[in-house]
Amino acid sequence: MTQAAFVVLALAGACFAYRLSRGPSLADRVIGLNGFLLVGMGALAVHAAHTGIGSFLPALVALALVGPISNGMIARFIERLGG
Amino acid sequence: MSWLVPVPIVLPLVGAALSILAGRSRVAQRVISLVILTTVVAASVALIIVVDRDGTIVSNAGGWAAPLGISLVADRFAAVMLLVASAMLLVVLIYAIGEPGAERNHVGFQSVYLVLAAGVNASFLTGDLFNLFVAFEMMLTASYVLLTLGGGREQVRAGMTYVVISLLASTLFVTTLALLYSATGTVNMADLAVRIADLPPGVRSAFAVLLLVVFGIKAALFPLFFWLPDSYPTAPSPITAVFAGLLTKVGIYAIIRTQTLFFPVDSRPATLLLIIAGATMIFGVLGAIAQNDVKRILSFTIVSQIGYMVMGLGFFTVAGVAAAVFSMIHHIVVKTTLFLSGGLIERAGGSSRLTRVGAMMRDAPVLAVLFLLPALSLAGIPPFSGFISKFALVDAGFASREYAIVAVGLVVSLLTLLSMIRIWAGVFWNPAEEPQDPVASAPAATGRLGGPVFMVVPTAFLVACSIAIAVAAGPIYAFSERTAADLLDPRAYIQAVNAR
Amino acid sequence: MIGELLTLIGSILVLISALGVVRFADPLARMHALAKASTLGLLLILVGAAINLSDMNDITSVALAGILHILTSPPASNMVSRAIYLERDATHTNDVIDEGAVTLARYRAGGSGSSA
Amino acid sequence: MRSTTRIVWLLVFWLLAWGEISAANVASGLLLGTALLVAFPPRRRPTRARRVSALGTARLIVYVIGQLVTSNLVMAREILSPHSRIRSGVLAYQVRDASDEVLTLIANIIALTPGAMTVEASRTPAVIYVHFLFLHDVDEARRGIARLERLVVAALGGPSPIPVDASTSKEGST
Amino acid sequence: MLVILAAFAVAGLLLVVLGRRLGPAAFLVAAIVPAISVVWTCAQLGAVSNGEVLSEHTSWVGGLGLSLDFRLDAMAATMTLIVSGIGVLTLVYASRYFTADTPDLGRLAGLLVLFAGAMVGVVQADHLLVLYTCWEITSVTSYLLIGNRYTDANARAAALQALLITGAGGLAMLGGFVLLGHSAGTYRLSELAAKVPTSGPTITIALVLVLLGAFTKSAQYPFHAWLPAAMAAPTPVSAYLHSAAMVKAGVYLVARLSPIFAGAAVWRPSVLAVGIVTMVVGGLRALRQQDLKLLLAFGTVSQLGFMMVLFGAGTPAMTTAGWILLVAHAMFKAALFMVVGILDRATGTRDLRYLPALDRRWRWVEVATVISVASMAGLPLALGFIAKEATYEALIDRPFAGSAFVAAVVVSGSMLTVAYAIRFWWGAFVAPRRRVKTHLTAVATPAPGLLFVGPALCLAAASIVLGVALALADRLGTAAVRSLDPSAAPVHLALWHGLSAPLALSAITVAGGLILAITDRSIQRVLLVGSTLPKGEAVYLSLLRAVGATSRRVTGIVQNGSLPIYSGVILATAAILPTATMLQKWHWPGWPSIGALDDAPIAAALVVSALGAASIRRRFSAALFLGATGYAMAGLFVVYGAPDLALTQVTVETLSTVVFVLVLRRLPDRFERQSSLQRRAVRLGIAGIVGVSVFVFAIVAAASRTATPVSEEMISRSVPDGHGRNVVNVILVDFRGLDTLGEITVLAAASIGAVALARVGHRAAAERGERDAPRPAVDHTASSSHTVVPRIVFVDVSVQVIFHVVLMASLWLLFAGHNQPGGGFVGGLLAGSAFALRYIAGGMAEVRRHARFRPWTVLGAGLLLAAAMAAFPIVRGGAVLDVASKSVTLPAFGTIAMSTAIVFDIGVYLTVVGVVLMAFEAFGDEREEVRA
Amino acid sequence: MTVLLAATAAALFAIGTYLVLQRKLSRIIIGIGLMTHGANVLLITSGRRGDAPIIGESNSLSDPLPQALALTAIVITFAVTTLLLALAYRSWLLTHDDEVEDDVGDRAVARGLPLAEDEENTLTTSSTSRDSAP
Ligand code: NA
Ligand code: NA
Repeated sequence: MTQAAFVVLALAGACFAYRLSRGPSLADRVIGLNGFLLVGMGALAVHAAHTGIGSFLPALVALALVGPISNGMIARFIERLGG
Repeated sequence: MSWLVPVPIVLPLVGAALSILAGRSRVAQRVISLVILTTVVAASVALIIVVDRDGTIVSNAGGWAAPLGISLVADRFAAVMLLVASAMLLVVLIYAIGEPGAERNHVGFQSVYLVLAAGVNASFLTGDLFNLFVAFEMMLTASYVLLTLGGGREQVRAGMTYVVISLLASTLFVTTLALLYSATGTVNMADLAVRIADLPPGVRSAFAVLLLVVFGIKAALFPLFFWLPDSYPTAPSPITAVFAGLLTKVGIYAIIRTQTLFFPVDSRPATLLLIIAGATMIFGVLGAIAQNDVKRILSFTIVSQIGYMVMGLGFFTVAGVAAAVFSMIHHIVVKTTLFLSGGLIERAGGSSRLTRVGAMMRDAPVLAVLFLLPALSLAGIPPFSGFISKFALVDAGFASREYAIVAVGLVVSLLTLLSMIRIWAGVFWNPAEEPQDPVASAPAATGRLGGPVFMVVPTAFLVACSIAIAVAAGPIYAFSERTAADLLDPRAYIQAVNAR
Repeated sequence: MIGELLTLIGSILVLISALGVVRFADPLARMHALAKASTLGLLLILVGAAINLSDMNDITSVALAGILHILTSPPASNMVSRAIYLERDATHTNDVIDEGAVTLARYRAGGSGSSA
Repeated sequence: MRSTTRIVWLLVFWLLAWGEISAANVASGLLLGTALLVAFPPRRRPTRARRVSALGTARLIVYVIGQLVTSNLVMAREILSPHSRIRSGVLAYQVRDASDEVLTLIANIIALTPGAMTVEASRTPAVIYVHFLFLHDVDEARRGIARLERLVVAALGGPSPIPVDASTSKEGST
Repeated sequence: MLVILAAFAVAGLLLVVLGRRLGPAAFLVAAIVPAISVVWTCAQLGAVSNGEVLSEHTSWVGGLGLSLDFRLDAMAATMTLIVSGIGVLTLVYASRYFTADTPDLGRLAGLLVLFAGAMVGVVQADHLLVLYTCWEITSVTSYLLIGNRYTDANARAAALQALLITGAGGLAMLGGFVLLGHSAGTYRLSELAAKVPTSGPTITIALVLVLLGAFTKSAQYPFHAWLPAAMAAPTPVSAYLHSAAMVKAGVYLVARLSPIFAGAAVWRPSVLAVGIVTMVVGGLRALRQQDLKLLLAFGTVSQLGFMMVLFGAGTPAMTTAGWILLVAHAMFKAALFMVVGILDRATGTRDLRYLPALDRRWRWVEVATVISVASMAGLPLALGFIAKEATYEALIDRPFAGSAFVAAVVVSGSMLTVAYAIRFWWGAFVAPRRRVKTHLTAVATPAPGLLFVGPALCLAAASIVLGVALALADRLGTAAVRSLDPSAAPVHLALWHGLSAPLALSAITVAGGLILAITDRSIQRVLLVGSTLPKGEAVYLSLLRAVGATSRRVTGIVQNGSLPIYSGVILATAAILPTATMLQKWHWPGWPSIGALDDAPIAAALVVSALGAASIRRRFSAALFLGATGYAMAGLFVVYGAPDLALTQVTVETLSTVVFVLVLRRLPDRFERQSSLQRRAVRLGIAGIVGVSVFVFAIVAAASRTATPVSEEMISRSVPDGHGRNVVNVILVDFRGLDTLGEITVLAAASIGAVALARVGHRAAAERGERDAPRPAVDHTASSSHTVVPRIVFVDVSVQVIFHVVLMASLWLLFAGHNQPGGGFVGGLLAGSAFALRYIAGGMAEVRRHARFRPWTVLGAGLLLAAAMAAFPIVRGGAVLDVASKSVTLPAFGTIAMSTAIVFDIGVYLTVVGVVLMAFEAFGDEREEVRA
Repeated sequence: MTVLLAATAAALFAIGTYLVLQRKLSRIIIGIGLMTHGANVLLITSGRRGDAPIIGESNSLSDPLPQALALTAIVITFAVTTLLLALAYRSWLLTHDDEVEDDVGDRAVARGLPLAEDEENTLTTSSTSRDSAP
């Protein structure tokens, strides 16, 4: 089942990557990148559960903390730039 | 005495930190830098005496013996480079302080300068290839900052070229480190020396060339040097002086160190080195002749002079490497001096373009002397140190029966003379042809010395140093020979590092 | 087992939202779709992982990540939505109603003090 | 929030991070939390002290989880089905308890649930602008927000008279 | 000898530096040292004439066989006397030649002394390289002397020409010397004869190179052009350098080496050929000159060729003749130059067509002229006559193959000498008087004073005295010739050789010269032959131009100023050279495994996002793609088992995005220009080469691994010795703490640079106010000068809540780092992110309000902490960065391990926080600066 | 090292190279970033693959040394990239572009501007005038 979760997450990642590369607006790319990050967080959690090793959980915590920061910055940026 | 070894690295860093904290007081910053760099010079003197007497000293950072930790290794080569470099850094600092210029007043200047010092010193002392990368980065990052501190248009353009090329070189360095670790499982240099010998011959030779290219960018070898003449001349003179004197030499140092330490005779790229040396000399000096600006001419001659050092290495004989080491010592001092003189010229004439200044013989005879002596030395005119260096190379070349490269070297020295004479004639004899650039700074009042006392005196001191190198050429060359013997037989180095 | 199942369900939710991000036509709609992945999907995965993990420290770490995520991700997605909304071309939206049009107009006119 | 609340909150976080309740962890957490609050004092606003209600909070959480599940189902159907039910629009909603905390909590909870998204908020007047994806019934949508507001205010211990204070209104932009 | 040379050097330098105030008297002061040299040499004459040799040796660079070897034998003594003696006379003459208002006489006098010293060094050197050293010093000083009147473009050009030609010859000579030294095993001139082989290709090449040096220095055809050009120098300089001293250096060298190498196949033919051509060409050109000084210059060229012939033959008799000519030429030529200078000073011209007639007060000048001219022409009673006689006598015996031809040419050349000698005297004194008779334009030209004429008269007198009282020079001459060639017979200088063949030849010579002089105008057409020969100037000029043009063309191509091309060359070199080297000893280790399935999505993500970054034509989106690549890298770190890396990568990537946003928001979003297809093809080509070589290298390098990595030991010692379970962190703060120290230094320096660059415009304003010290953290005035960022309620409040949490998390990562993923870096980056949150909420004003400390302070404190932790153990006598650990057991808390490593890591943490704050300081302000 | 990862590193290098050879500094920065990623792929794969190198969690630990080295390299690249961005920013302030311009001095030489000094001309004139035919 874990393997299936990985595959599903990989597919989701591919979808987000599609949005990231196609855009068309900067906001769309931000959405894609954001989704990409979420898939990463999910994969980290699944990985930890799968191996039983918690070494990567600090990275998960850090991602939860800093991921929104780039979002916020870019949002401020879009606000100035438009689209 | 092993406690002395890390001092030239750590002390400037403590100084840099203090300097950042002392940002509100320029005086305090200057005192910090002067005290720190003077101490480092003293430490370097002590080191070179001890190393020459007792042999290589190893200090393991953190107390972790190689290959676990980072070994700092002071052998003759490192010690002599350290001494010359730290002396230059101190003298140029005095010059920079003596120049009443706005850029050097930036709150960050002193601290970044100390970082540069630490990086240069660490590059010489480290016995670990990855730490060498870090040392390079310290030195380079500081140099990026110093180069662009003024933020002028030319500086920004030059800074782009310089930073981008340096970054490429750094990326290649990391890549090489990755590949080396992949192949050997270590980054300790003494350890690498042992393990590289076990690699297949093709891989070994390839790594030799790869390292040559990586450091060749920093050292400004053909065809990797183009960035240098575009970037160095835009910095303020004391900065260019340090760059010219030290940074390329750190690259050459790394080339000599790695080629002699890592690679057994059969995988050293001797012929390639000689070809590169010839091309570097020729293209460098042709570039110098084609230029019209004091700093640009001097920058191109850096390149051609680097060719001489590579040529010495390319012989892979004691005589050749000794000549290369002697050349490095000579060139660091003389090139620094020339750029300092060039700075004085620019200050007194209001420009460094040959067409905009002229007939300065009358108003600034002191500068004429301060320029002419190192210029003649650079061109290898006896009895100056440049002649000893040139003769040592020629001698080594004939002993190795490499007549072609020697001939190139001799012709290039004549062309070097021509380029120096073009500066001399353009600045001190010819009348100025173009009117002063109205935007550029007007010629500064120079006084009897041709410049502020604290700029002229350090320059004069370096001129005296370069003459002293010629007078004391006997012992210095003997030292270079001992250094070369050490380098070509690295067993002592490896043993010293691995002695737990 | 239950942990793995939750993980899988969460992953599928993430995938569905990813499909939405691909399918939806305008950025705000895509933003809505993303919110799905970022909330329930990820939380289910985290819960599933927490169930599967044995070390207490690891479980608390996962919990922490979840709490922090709930705490930090809404304001960020609000900001992105806000940016999209404020910068989009008001005349070309599919919205049936836009009570914020006035605000929008004022913002565009620089009444908010923005220097954009 | 009061300083003590903040310190406790930071301590909880600290203990979760270390994953172990020990004397050393509690002591260090208290120490560092206090140090942080002293070094970086939060800006004090002249807001009335609230008494957070445990029951209200629980009810709010249950409501949010319910919303989360239902809205996710709606969204999944929309994504997976070939026909689009999207009928989007922006509503402006005047919040009665115009404190920053309430406003923020409402805005953030709306963000958590797919189908609705805060796109702008202003302090004076206390209005939030919400973008709905399935705006088939405007009044129903407004009622949804109002319900949320009530739950939030109950959880935070309101309602309270709105203290109109100069500094806040000056800083509020939109 | 060394003492006297040092005296020359010191006196010269002192005069250059301090002689400014002395005026013309500087020359008299300058004459002291050469006078001492003369006196000293005279004192040695007795011994030297007996064949004794004085020598001195001082070591210089032992390792290179360089030592300061000097010797004084009779030949050296002769030359020293000429150089110093004429030096004294020239300096005395110069003190009258220059008027007091001429600037920089001290420098001129000093340079002359330096030059004289170097010249004495050349003749006394017993070491080839010492000789070379002095030789080059004469070149340089002559450059400065010729160009002394630097306002004159001719002077500058002539100086350069002299320097380049003699410099080039000098370098050839250096090569030749080193080859000789290597063949002989010694650089000692006095030992060379015994040790050097005289045949073989090496020796041939060496000799050719040495001769090149000698020919250029002694102005032999076709290298002679610099000498006439050098007449732009002040006349005293010409009188000295270009008659008596410098130009003799090449002749002297040939004289020294001839007896050793005359047997070598290359030596005699080349020296004789060059000497003969020079003699004739010089003579022909001299006949065509109107400028007296140029006439003398070409005469000198001719005479130097003559001397080359004499010394180059290498037979004892010819050498003897050469020695006499050497002495005679020094005297008459120096005297004649002085005369020209006197005329020039008094009349303002040197052109023999315009010289005015001179009255009786000028008779002493004319006497000196007549005697010197007679000596030059080889008329009886003068020393020059004896030289010529000796030559003819030496040649009549046909000592070597082709000597008859040589004799014929020497006779013709000497006729030319007679002719231009007459032309000189006639043109300077007789013709003007005749013009006066017809045109009545006599001008009363004031006669020169005693010190002005004296030196020329002295030299003329010496020409006669030595010519008549030959015995004076007999012993010295014998000894000198024998010091060159021990097999030489004693020299017997005689005024009268009897009615012999030489006398007849002398008579023919004089007669022929007279005829040439009389038929001057009618044979000009014949003389044009001289000017149709390829000219040295032309060769020199075209060479110089070629060098200039080549340098510009080559540099224009190579150094084209374009960064993409530089990068392309560097990358292509870095890819091709090593790979090609590897291919030379090619050994393919075989393919490794294809790869793990886990990696595939990550690899795909990496490549896709990288491609996106490359293909998108919008700045910010490209940055986003780079960010995506970074996050994918973090994924790779996860599957490879590198949690610290993953953690660092995501935080760094986030902050990078923040910085990108801060900077890119100012730049236009779209890239405009699309480059040509061709350029893109080149780029793709280089990219492909780089990719392929990376691929090959990666596989080959990995397959070459045999040894176990050093990290095994790190793993095993991490817990017991490093006191940490997280090996990576133990490496970073302990095993390889020095790397980390360097790395935070890089961070600090880069952030300082960023602030400096981004805030250039602010500095001027700051300078006025608070001397550009970094602005204080709480700056309430700042917000007024910056645009207020629109506040968003929900962001404000959320940030209020999250801010401390993020800081707390950063502290957790900092302190937990030693045992789990984390550490100072990540902690610092996370703390920095907390301030990024503040920035998002309220811009720079908000960051400044909450940062509490100046970024500089945080940065400095962090760096200081880390550096002090590194330095402190040294003070205690340990190694740098030596970590001290101590376990403390407290009641209720258990055992707590305290380690200085954590203090170091706190330093790292603070530095990183400082760096992030500095980045905001640099890029954070909303207001766009004025264009600087 | 696997073929897949070697190819990934190669691709990152190639794409980075393509970007570095352009004129806009922002593209160059991104190109260098990609190349650094490629170098880090090589670095991380130069050591053994395994579980996180934290003692006590597993028996097959990955090689920690390349990780430490890569970490240092990542942070250094971040620092220098920041500085490069500052350069781009400054360039924009000065020229309203971040294009890397060609070196002025080099272009002047390439265009063949004459040497300013009068050495050559002087030599030409003086040598012809000197040897005047009578
Ligand atoms: Na350099
Ligand atoms: Na000039």
